[in-house]
Amino acid sequence: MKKEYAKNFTPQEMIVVAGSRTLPDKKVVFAGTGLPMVAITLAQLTHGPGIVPVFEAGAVGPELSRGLPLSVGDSRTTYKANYLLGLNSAFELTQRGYCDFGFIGGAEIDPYGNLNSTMMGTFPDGYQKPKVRLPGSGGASDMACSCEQTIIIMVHEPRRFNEKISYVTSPGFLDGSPNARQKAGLVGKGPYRVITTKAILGFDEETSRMKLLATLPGETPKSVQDATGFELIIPSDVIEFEPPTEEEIRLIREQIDPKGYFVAKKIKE
Amino acid sequence: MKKEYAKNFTPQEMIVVAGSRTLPDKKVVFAGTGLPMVAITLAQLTHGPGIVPVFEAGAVGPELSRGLPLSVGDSRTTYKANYLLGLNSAFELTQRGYCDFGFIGGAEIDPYGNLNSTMMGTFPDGYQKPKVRLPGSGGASDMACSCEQTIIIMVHEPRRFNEKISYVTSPGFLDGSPNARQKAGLVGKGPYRVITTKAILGFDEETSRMKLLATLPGETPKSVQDATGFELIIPSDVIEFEPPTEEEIRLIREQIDPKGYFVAKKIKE
Amino acid sequence: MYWTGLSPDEARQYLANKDKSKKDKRMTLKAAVEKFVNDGDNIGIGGFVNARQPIAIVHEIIRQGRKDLILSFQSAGLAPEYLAGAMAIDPDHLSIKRMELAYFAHEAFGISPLLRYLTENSLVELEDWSNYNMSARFKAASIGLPFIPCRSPLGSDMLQTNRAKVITCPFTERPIMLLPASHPNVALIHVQEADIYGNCRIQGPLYTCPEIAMAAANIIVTCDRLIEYDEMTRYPNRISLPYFAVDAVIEVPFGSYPGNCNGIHYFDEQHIQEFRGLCEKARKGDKAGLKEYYDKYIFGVKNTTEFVNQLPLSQIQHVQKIEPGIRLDAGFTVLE
Amino acid sequence: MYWTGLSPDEARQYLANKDKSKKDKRMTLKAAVEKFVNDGDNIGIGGFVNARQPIAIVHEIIRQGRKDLILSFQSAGLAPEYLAGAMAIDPDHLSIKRMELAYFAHEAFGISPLLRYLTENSLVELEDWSNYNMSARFKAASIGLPFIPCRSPLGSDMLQTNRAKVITCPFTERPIMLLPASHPNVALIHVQEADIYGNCRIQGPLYTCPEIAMAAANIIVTCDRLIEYDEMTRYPNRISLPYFAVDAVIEVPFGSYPGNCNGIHYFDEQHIQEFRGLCEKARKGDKAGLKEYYDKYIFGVKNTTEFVNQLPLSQIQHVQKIEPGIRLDAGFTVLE
Repeated sequence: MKKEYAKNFTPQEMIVVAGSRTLPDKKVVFAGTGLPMVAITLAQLTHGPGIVPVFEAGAVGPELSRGLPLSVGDSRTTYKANYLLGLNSAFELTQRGYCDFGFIGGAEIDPYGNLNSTMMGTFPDGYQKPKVRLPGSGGASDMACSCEQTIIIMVHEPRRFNEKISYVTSPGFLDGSPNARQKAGLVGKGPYRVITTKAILGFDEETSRMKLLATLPGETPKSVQDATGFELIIPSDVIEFEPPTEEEIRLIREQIDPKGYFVAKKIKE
Repeated sequence: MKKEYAKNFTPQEMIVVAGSRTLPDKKVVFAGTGLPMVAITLAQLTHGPGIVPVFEAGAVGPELSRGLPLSVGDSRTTYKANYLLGLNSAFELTQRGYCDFGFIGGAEIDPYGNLNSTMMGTFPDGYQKPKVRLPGSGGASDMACSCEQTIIIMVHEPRRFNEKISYVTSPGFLDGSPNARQKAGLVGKGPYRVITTKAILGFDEETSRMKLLATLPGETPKSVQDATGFELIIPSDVIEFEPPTEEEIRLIREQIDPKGYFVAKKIKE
Repeated sequence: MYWTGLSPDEARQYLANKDKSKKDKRMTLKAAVEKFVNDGDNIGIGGFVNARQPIAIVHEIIRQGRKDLILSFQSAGLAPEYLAGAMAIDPDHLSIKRMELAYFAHEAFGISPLLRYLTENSLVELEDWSNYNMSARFKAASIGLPFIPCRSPLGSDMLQTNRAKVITCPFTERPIMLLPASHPNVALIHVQEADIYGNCRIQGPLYTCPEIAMAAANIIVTCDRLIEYDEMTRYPNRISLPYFAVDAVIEVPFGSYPGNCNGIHYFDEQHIQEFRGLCEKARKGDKAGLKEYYDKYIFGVKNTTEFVNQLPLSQIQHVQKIEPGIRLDAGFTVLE
Repeated sequence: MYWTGLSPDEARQYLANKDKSKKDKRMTLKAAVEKFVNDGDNIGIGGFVNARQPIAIVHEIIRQGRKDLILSFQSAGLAPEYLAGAMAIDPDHLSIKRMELAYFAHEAFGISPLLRYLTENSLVELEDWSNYNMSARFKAASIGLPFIPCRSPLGSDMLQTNRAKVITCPFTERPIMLLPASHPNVALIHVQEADIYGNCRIQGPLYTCPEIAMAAANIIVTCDRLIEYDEMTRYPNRISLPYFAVDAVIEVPFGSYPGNCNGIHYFDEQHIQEFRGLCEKARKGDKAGLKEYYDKYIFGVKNTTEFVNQLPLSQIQHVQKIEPGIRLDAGFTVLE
C-alpha cells in the first residue's frame, strides 16, 4: 500500500502524530492528560497495539475503545483495565520501575528538560502572588521523576523555551551536571524526547542540553532556533520528520478526537 | 433466670471465660491465634454481640459463625467481613488507632507485661543457637505496640513469669519508667489485663508492675504469688473471680470448639 | 514544623477515643455538615479532577457558609471551583484560607478561572505538592505514620516552599524525600454504594478516597445508592472503606453531578462549561452571572434533588446513556 | 548495611530492563523453577501460615534441589517446613542458609518441629521481624522505596539483631523505626485464579501476596484455575496483581494443598498432622518416616496431580465440602 501524506494538518495534529510515532510498541506508557492520551490512542491504532497505557487515577492497561477520555480519571480509562486501584498504586508502580515512558506536557521548559506547570512570576518571593498561576504539577512531576524515560509535548514558542524557567515543577536533567538526577535521589533516566509544534528534540549525552533531532514539515533548523529562547545544539545530521499520513490524520479527526477536545484546542499565541 | 455455675472446667476453659468477660461490647478487638479467638467468639455469643474482630491476615469484622478458625488467616475468618485486604492493611488500621484491644498470648512474661514468644536461651549471644526456639512474633508484637490496649493470655507457671525474660518480643511497659512507651515512640497505651490459668492481673499505675486483681476459682493470692517468678503487687481488695457458668462452658464445649483444637490442648507442665 | 488539621499524635488520640461500633450512621446532609464541618477546618476533598467529587456536600457547605477553610486534595476541579466561587461572591459568607494541592483545573474543560482569581490576587495561602505527594501524605496519615518517604519530585522547586524534608537514606546513603502526613479535620467523599453503617463500595478508580477518609478525624460519605448490609458483605474483597472509618452516610443520587461517576453517569459537559464560563467572567470582574448561578442552583434549593430537578431530564438521560463504566448491579432496599 | 536478594537500586534496574509486554506466560512448573529459582536466592514465600501457601512450587524446588536458600516471609507453616524437611533428609540436595521471618509454626496444628531442629542446631542464620515488619518490608520494596517507617515493635529486642534503624522523626521529634525494603530474587505465589498473561484475582485475604510479588525480581504464580482474560478484565477492581508483575503462570489445581485455599478447599488437617508428626520424629532423630513421606509424595511423583492422586478421593471431597469461603464463579476456558 502506497503511503499517502496528508495535505493539510494543524500543529496539534502534527504533535499527536510525532508523539505517536515516538512510542515503541509493547511498552508501558504513563499518560498525562490531553494530547498524550490522543497520541497513545493513535499509536495503539497504528504501529503500537501492544502499548500498555497507565493513568494516574488508577487504571492500568485498559482498552481505549470507549471514546477519548476527557480526564485521566474518567470512566473511559477503565474499560477492561488490568489493574484498577487509585493514585497511590499508579505512582507506586511507577516508582518501582513498571513504567517505561512518561508522557507529559508543560507550559515552560529549559535547556535541560526541566518543566514548569505551576506559575509564571518570581520564585520564591512571588510564590504567594504569581503573575499567572498555572494548574500545578498534577502527576507530571512524579512521572518526570520516576518513569524510566520521559517524553515531553510542548507548544513551540520563544516565551516557553527559556534558559531559566520561573519554577521547576517536573525535573529534567536539573542543572545538567554529570549524574545530576542520580545525585538528587531520582530513579528514572529523565527526558528522552521533546515533541513540539516545530521539531523533535533530544538531549546531548555529555551536556544534557537540548538538541535538535528532526524538523517538522515546513520548519528548518533556523526557524526552530528562532522560536527557542535558548541556544539549541544543532548537529549536522538533523532530519526532516516524515509528514503525517492521510490515515493518521483521518484516525485523529474521525475516530479518536472527532469533537476536537484536545486536538482542536486553539494554541494561545 | 438463675445463674448456674459449672461444676467442672479446665484451666483453658477458665481462661477463655475470663478472657471473654474482660472484653467490653462494641469494641474492635484484634484477635491473636488460639484461645483469644475462642474467647472473642464466646463474648460475641454472650454479652458482646457487637464486638468487632480483626484478624491480622486481613479480615475485619466477620461473623464468626462458620466454625472456629484454625488460623487467623483461614476462610472461617472471612465470612461477611466488613473489609478484607491483607496483613499490611490490618496492621495499618491498628497503627492508625482503629483497634481498641489487642488480644495475644506469649510464652514468658515479665512484671511490666513484656512478652517473649521468640526464644529461650541467652540473648543476644545465643540468638543464633537458642536453647528452645519458639515460633516468633507473628503479629503479637505489632498488636502489643499499636492496639490502644492489650489483653494477654498466659499459662500461669513460675518459669513463665520472670523478672527478666529471655527476649522481649512484644513490648509491655518496657522498663516500667514513667512514659517508657511514649518515649520509645509507641502509640498504644499498653497492657490492660493479663489473664492466666490462676488469676486476672492488671498493672500498677505508678510503677507499671503487675498487680493481682482477682483470683480464679480454687486460687488464693498466695497460690498465685507462689506460681509467679517475681513479686506481684497484691492490694487488699483482690476479688474472687466469678466462676464459669454452665452456659459458658456449654457454649465452649458444644458450639465453639467441640473438637478441642485450642481449648483441649494439654498445657505442658 | 507546623501541622494543618490534626498532628499525628492528635489524630491517633482522636480515633482512639472514638466509638467504633457498628451503628446506623444515616442523617441528613444538612445535619452532617452542621456537625462535622467547622470554620478553620482542614477539609480533605475526595474524587479526582471532576470525577466522583463530593459536589453535594460542597453545595451544602456553601449553603451553610464557613470561614477560613483549608482545602487539601491531589487533583480537583469542580469542588474547589464551587467553593472559590462562593468566596468570590461573598467572602464574609464563605472563605478559603489555604490550599494544599497538586492540581486545580478541569483537564479537557480548561483551566480553573478562580484558582487564578484567588492566587493572582493573593487571597489564599498556597502549598504545592505533586499528585503522588498529596496521595502519599493522606496514605501516611491513614496508616498512622507521621511521614512516608517518596522519590518525587526530588530536585523540584516544590521542595523550597512545602514542608517535605530531604534526608540521606540511612540504608542507601542517597537522598530521599519525607512527606509529612496530612490529617484533615473532615473528609468529604462521594461513592457509588454504601450501607447504613458506612461500608463503602467504590467502583472504578478509587482515586485517593480510602486514604483521605482514613486520614481524617471525621468522614462524611454521600452515595448514589444505599445498599443492604448483607449485599455489601457478600463481597468483602470489594469493600473499599470499612464502616468504622465513616461518621455520616447520606444517600444522595447525583451527589457528584455534573462530574463523572463511574457506572452511574458521565460528565455533564454542558453544565460544567456553563459554570466554568461564569467563573471565567467572575475572574475578569463580572460576578453577576456567577451570583445568579449560585442563587438558582445552590442558595435557591434545599438539596441536590432540587438542583438536578432544574436540569432538563434529557440532559440527565444523556449523561447516563454515554457512561461507559460498568453498570452497578447490587441489591438494594427500596424505601418509600 | 547489607542487602539480601536485590538492593533497591538493583531491583529498580532489573525491572526497568524487563520486558513488560502482555504475552502468554504459561510454562510447566518444572521449567519455571529451572528458570527462576537459583542456588543462593532470596525466596519470598506467599500465603499465610498454612493458607494459600505455594506448596506445589515448593515441592518442585525440592524435587530439583537448591542450595543456600534465603527464605523471606511473614507467617508461614507448610512451605518452609517442607523445605526444612528436605534439608533434614539431605542437606547436599537442598539447603536453607538464612530465614528472615516473623513466625514459623502451624497455629492450631502445633509448633514447627523443623524450625526447632534448624535453629537449636544452629543450621541456619536467623533474622526476626514482626508480621507487620515483613509485610511492610515487602511493601516498601513493591512500591520502589528503600525503606518504610513503622511504629512496631519499637522497644523490642528484635531491633538488636535485625537491620531496622530507629531515628528521630524529623516532623514529630519522636523515635520511629525504619524498615529496609526486601526485594527477593523470586516470589512464589499461589492464587485461585489467573489469566495467561499473569493477571491474578485473589479471593479472601490477600495476605502479603501482592506486595511480595511486586517486590521480587521474578515471580512464579500457580493458580487453581486459569480463567479467560475477558473474564478477568471484566472486573478490574478485583485484580489483585497486574499481569506485568508476573513471569510464569502455571495452572496447578490443589497447588496449596494440604493447606487452606479460600473458596476452593479447607485444610486437610489429617495430612498436615501426618506430615508434621513425621517432622517431629525427625527433629528427635528418627528421619526414616519423613524420608519415606518425601519419597512417596514428592520425589516419587512428577507433579501435584500425582501427589493428590495418592490421597483418598473422600478426603479431597471432605476438604472441599467443609470450605466456607465463597465459591468462585468465574468463566473459564475448558481445554483438553
